[in-house]
Amino acid sequence: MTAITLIQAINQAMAYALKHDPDTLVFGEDVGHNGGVFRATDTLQERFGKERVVDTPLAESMIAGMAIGMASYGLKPIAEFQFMGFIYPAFNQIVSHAARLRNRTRGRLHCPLVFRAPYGGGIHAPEHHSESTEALFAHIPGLRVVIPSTPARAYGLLLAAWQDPDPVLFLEPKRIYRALKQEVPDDGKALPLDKAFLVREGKDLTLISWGACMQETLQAAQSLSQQGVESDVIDLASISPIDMETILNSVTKTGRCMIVHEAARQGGVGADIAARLAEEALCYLRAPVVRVTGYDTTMPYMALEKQYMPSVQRILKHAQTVMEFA
Amino acid sequence: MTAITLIQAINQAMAYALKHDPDTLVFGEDVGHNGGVFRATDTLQERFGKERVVDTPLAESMIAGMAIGMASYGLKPIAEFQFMGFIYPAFNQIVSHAARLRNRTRGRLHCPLVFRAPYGGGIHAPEHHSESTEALFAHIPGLRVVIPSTPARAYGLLLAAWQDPDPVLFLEPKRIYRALKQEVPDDGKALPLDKAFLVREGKDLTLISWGACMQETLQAAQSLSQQGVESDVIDLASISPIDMETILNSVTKTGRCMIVHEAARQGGVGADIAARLAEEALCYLRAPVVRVTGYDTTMPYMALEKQYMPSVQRILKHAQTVMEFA
Amino acid sequence: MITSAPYQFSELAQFHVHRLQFMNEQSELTQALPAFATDETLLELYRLMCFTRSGDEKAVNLQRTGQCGTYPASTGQEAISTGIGHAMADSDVFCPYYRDQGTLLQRGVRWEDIYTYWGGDEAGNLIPEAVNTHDFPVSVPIASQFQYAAGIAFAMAYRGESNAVVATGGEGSTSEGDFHEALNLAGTHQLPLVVVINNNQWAISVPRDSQTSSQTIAQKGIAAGVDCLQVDGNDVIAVREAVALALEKARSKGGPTLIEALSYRLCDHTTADDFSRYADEAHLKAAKEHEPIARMRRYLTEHHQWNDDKENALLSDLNSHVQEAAQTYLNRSKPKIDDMFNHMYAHLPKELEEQRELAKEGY
Amino acid sequence: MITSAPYQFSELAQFHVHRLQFMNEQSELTQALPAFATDETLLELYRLMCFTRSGDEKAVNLQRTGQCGTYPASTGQEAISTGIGHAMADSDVFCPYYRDQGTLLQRGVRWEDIYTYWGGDEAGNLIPEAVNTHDFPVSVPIASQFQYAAGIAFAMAYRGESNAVVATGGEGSTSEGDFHEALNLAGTHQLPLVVVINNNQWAISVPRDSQTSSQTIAQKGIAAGVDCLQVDGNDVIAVREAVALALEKARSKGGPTLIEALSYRLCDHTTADDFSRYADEAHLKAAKEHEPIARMRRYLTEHHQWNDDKENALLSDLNSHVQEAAQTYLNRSKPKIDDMFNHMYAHLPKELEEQRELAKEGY
Ligand SMILES: Cc1ncc(C[n+]2csc(CCOP(=O)(O)OP(=O)(O)O)c2C)c(N)n1
Ligand SMILES: Cc1ncc(C[n+]2csc(CCOP(=O)(O)OP(=O)(O)O)c2C)c(N)n1
Ligand SMILES: [Mg+2]
Ligand SMILES: [Mg+2]
Repeated sequence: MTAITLIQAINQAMAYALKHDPDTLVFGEDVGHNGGVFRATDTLQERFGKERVVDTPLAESMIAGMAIGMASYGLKPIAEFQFMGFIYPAFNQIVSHAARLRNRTRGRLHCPLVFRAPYGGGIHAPEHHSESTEALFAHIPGLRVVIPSTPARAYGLLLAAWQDPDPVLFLEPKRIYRALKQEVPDDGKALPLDKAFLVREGKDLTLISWGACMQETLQAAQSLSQQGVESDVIDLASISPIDMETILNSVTKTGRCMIVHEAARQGGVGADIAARLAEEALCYLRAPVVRVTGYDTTMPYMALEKQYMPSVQRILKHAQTVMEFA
Repeated sequence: MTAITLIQAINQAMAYALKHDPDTLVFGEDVGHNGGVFRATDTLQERFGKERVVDTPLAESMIAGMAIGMASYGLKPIAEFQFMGFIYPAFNQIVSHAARLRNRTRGRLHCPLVFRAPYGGGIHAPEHHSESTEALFAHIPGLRVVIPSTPARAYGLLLAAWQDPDPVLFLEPKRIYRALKQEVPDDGKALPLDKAFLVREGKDLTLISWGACMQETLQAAQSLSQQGVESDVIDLASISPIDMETILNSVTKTGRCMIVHEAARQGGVGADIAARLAEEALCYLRAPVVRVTGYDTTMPYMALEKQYMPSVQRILKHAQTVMEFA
Repeated sequence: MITSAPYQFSELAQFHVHRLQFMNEQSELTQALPAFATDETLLELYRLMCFTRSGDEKAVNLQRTGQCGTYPASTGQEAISTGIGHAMADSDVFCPYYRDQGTLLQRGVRWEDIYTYWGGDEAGNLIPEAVNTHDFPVSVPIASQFQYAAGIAFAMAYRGESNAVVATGGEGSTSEGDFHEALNLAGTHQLPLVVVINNNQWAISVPRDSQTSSQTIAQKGIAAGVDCLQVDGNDVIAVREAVALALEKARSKGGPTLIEALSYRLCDHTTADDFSRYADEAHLKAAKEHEPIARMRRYLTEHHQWNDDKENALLSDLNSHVQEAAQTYLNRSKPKIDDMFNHMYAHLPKELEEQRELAKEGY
Repeated sequence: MITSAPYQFSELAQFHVHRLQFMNEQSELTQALPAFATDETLLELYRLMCFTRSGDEKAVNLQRTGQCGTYPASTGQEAISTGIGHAMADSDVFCPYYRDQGTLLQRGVRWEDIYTYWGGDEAGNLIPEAVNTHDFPVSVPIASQFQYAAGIAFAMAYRGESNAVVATGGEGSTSEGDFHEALNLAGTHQLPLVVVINNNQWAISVPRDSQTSSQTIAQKGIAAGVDCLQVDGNDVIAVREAVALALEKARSKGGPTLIEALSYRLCDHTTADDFSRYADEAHLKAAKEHEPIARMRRYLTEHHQWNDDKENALLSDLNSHVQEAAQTYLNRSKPKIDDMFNHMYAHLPKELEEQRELAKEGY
């Protein structure tokens, strides 16, 4: 088996879905012949036909509504938003309908759909192409939000999202689309949707992150280890609901916790985790819960994006504060 | 001077703005002859003319964009969204343009505008008419979010929003539109925009809330006082930016903090406050930071809305846990 | 017009917007009736319109007496929803807005369901007797329904089915982008979608002329390359036939249609509104003379021996039906705190299970 | 068509969509030139189109050598942006999309500003030499610009000014709701707004026919009751004149206009795109023969003694200008971490001040 990238794993998962379920359709802007602007849907139209892999007109609210209608009627739509920065025109459809249809009809209608969107900075893209606003969706009950950080998790979580009977927003860390390779068997096996992954174990510190920031977080953990600080590293993966059990298990052990994400700090998902710790693990906390995040500014254009995103150095600087706290 | 309600204070502030500044316009759906579905703009069209108080076509994205264009050109638009539940079609304009124009142009263009919207439950309204999603906007850098809780604060904060050179989302707690009366001199005096209000003082507990929930919070504080527990009660008012100074001053004194809001807990503004406390006041915390909030479900239709919103009893039940924690 | 400049402009395209009517405001036939319009059917349409009005009246009454929430009646516009419902097949899917009671009643929605919904309980959307379980509940966010309606139509086309979707909205909804995006998708993929716009000439207090400067609402289809038509929305026969034609076309892969049904709102926007604040008295008076129920009654009286006795019998029958529905609604057990949680997800996340338990304990 | 049913339909409205052209693809005049088209002006328009192409080429080159970010060239469509810019007065306001370099250059935006912007620095939007400081920067979220453009037009009308707003977009942008909402506002309030759609027949890889089934893009104005016209978008004279006519009409309270400028994209969508993956070779070849610069060059050669020497002199002049701009851009100091914070608010909140200090300290 050859090792594949995260985006290839996403492609593989969609191909699996298309192959095994005639009710599955993939659509969005440029996903057809062009295979998506990042090639996530590369060759899918060729292999599964124009009826099943469809270029839509340029309208995100329409793409979302289209998916909702299809899902309610029994299809399994996988819809792509070209960039997370362009999901906002669809906000109303996602928040007012996708997330609410099951509850609104007391279970009569539902929305088994997947909304995919590449998100995050670091690829030198123009304005609005580097957003990380997962927190906006994590505040919407009825919606699941999932972010993979490795090829294997991308494959398994996308299949899980596809199998799930409820709407899932699947955000893809485009900065690492091609950064890592893994062997990912095309076995159709889904990973659980509402579980975090403990990807490194240590007794001194809990580091929580997701998506592309897992790279810097893991590097920081390694550096810390060289300094004698051993970290639990958690890939949150399921941004909503949050797997607090895994987090609490770790933090009640380590007593120290840092959360790393690219989104702005205020209102970011890190706030939720920290707040839960302040409520449910206060007595275990031996140091302030520190969030290393994007600043509370607009994501800057590419010339400053590196300064905006949490770097290994920034994580380590904060880690020092956390570890020295007594 | 006769005492006026919160909605009358809002009307008075807009009339003041219209009277003193020919560049000020008020517009939205039904704000003209009808005076708004809640009568916030009552008589304004009559008094200031059809050119300045304008009924728009039914399109929220357009209303927002209209305001942005006007503001960039030197006018002072005050735009109404009929209900917060219908603000989502405008999300893209607000997030991608209003909040970003100043930074995008390094100060060349800016957006001195006010977006008003009634928010919150408790008036027995249909679906989508009772939302409290202020947290979505508090996560957007470049935007100010303000919520008044009394007639005087509604008047002073709306004028402040109007005078501010940046975009302000002004959310109106419609449940208490007519619940309280105060004498509010029409003196054009603005309150500071990024300050919380300490509205009751006590040494044992800090209660933080905003909007309509201030009612239940104050009632709970009174009950607690009868039980010998004296509370600092903070009306946050400025949802973004958050006045952490006022909060930290209180919590470092009391060591116990509860946050009360109507929005869902996950991703709510309470998470931010608790997270900041976990980072900046950990050593002062003598009990878990507890959030009494809406559940992480869709805001239910009116038959269940009372059960969804934080009641005095719920606050008191949680307060007991917080106070008994040792 | 920009083409009044002194240059040669070549003509690229031409569009015509037409109107369909069978019975005018004097209850005279303006052309031969379509085949469906047998005596029996006309009586049935009349009954359905009256049923709609009875149920609306009861709802308003329930609201006024504190037994129901805000309610949007459809007084004066019963021909539109009645005509739509009558034209639809069970296998078609309906995506309503909030002023479609006349259609809902033909889709298996009972008055007690309608009251339950507007009474503030999601259970009103369960519709145990639905003729098609894929029918959507009312869409409250204006114009959003057109998008998922197009999605359903896409699904039908994908599956090669020969049914269609009907979605409705008010003329105000045509100002929202969602309306145009959905029509454009339907046009591009020639989807089996019929959009019917209830042009009641008001969007709450905003008159039609402040909503748009287009000469007709129908012509908005031209932007999307979608076939369009205006019908006399107070002529239930015209509405019924236009929707039937559009559905037939849609089912036979002829693509989408936009229908403007021109009528007039003869009631408050909802029970939370006060029409008298902004009503145009002259218009309102004129409009009352065009309203669909009186028009049909006059016709039936003149041509089908309808009379006061029959009328009274019908109304009292409808009325008792509606009373019974109201009673059933009032007797329903109220939703419980569990209901808030139980349908949020197919598999309730552990986090929410815990919250549900706490909520039941009063936390 | 629904009107093919065997009923009488009355006609309510009729619409005609026209096209304007002065010079065809063989560089022949199809009608007498408008008054503005003096020898001098034609040469100036030619120069501006060539300047646009030179600067675009340099930008692509900078990107390919890692010195600039993703860049959207306008190759083949220079007549559109050039014509727009030439028709506008300084007092008009421009709300561009990202393929309007030919207009920007006439609005006081320098190539170095354009490079700075696409190089990833917001300072590129400062435009120190702007002819109108109210001009907007590029709108990246498709179609959103039409809304604030209508807002500016509203402000102008409110103030009784006699200027107008020009907003642009691609044909793909007409599928977004924002486009329709803005046109509808402009129609309803008869705002001084001119919308020009650059129909280059592709939205990235999506061909025009998969975007919409409307016969023309121009006809989308009919939905909003907005006057509309198609122009030959490879004929800079037609673009210039149509925009001028629309602006004149707008300034004299004649309301908004929608102009479709029909052209063809002869380059990758942006430097991040690969046209060859989806290009239609036959179309592309045909389109190349219609392109605006060659067309004008042929005309100037035949009628105005244009020749290779003049051409070479012009290109080398433009080229050195562009090189200089590139150098100025490359020499600019890079933005600093402060810049991220300094323009978020007029008065930086205390919270953000603290963050800025921490950021500078590496936290
Ligand atoms: C997106 C959105 N904006 C605003 C509202 C509030 N609202 C409810 S009905 C209405 C007017 C609708 O008018 P129209 O579409 O003509 O339908 P009608 O009620 O006249 O049948 C408005 C503004 C809403 N429900 N949804
Ligand atoms: C709201 C939004 N959705 C998607 C995109 C990504 N995108 C950038 S350009 C483009 C195609 C635009 O095509 P068109 O409007 O025809 O303009 P052209 O680029 O052809 O000039 C797309 C989909 C975006 N910028 N904004
Ligand atoms: Mg209406
Ligand atoms: Mg294009």
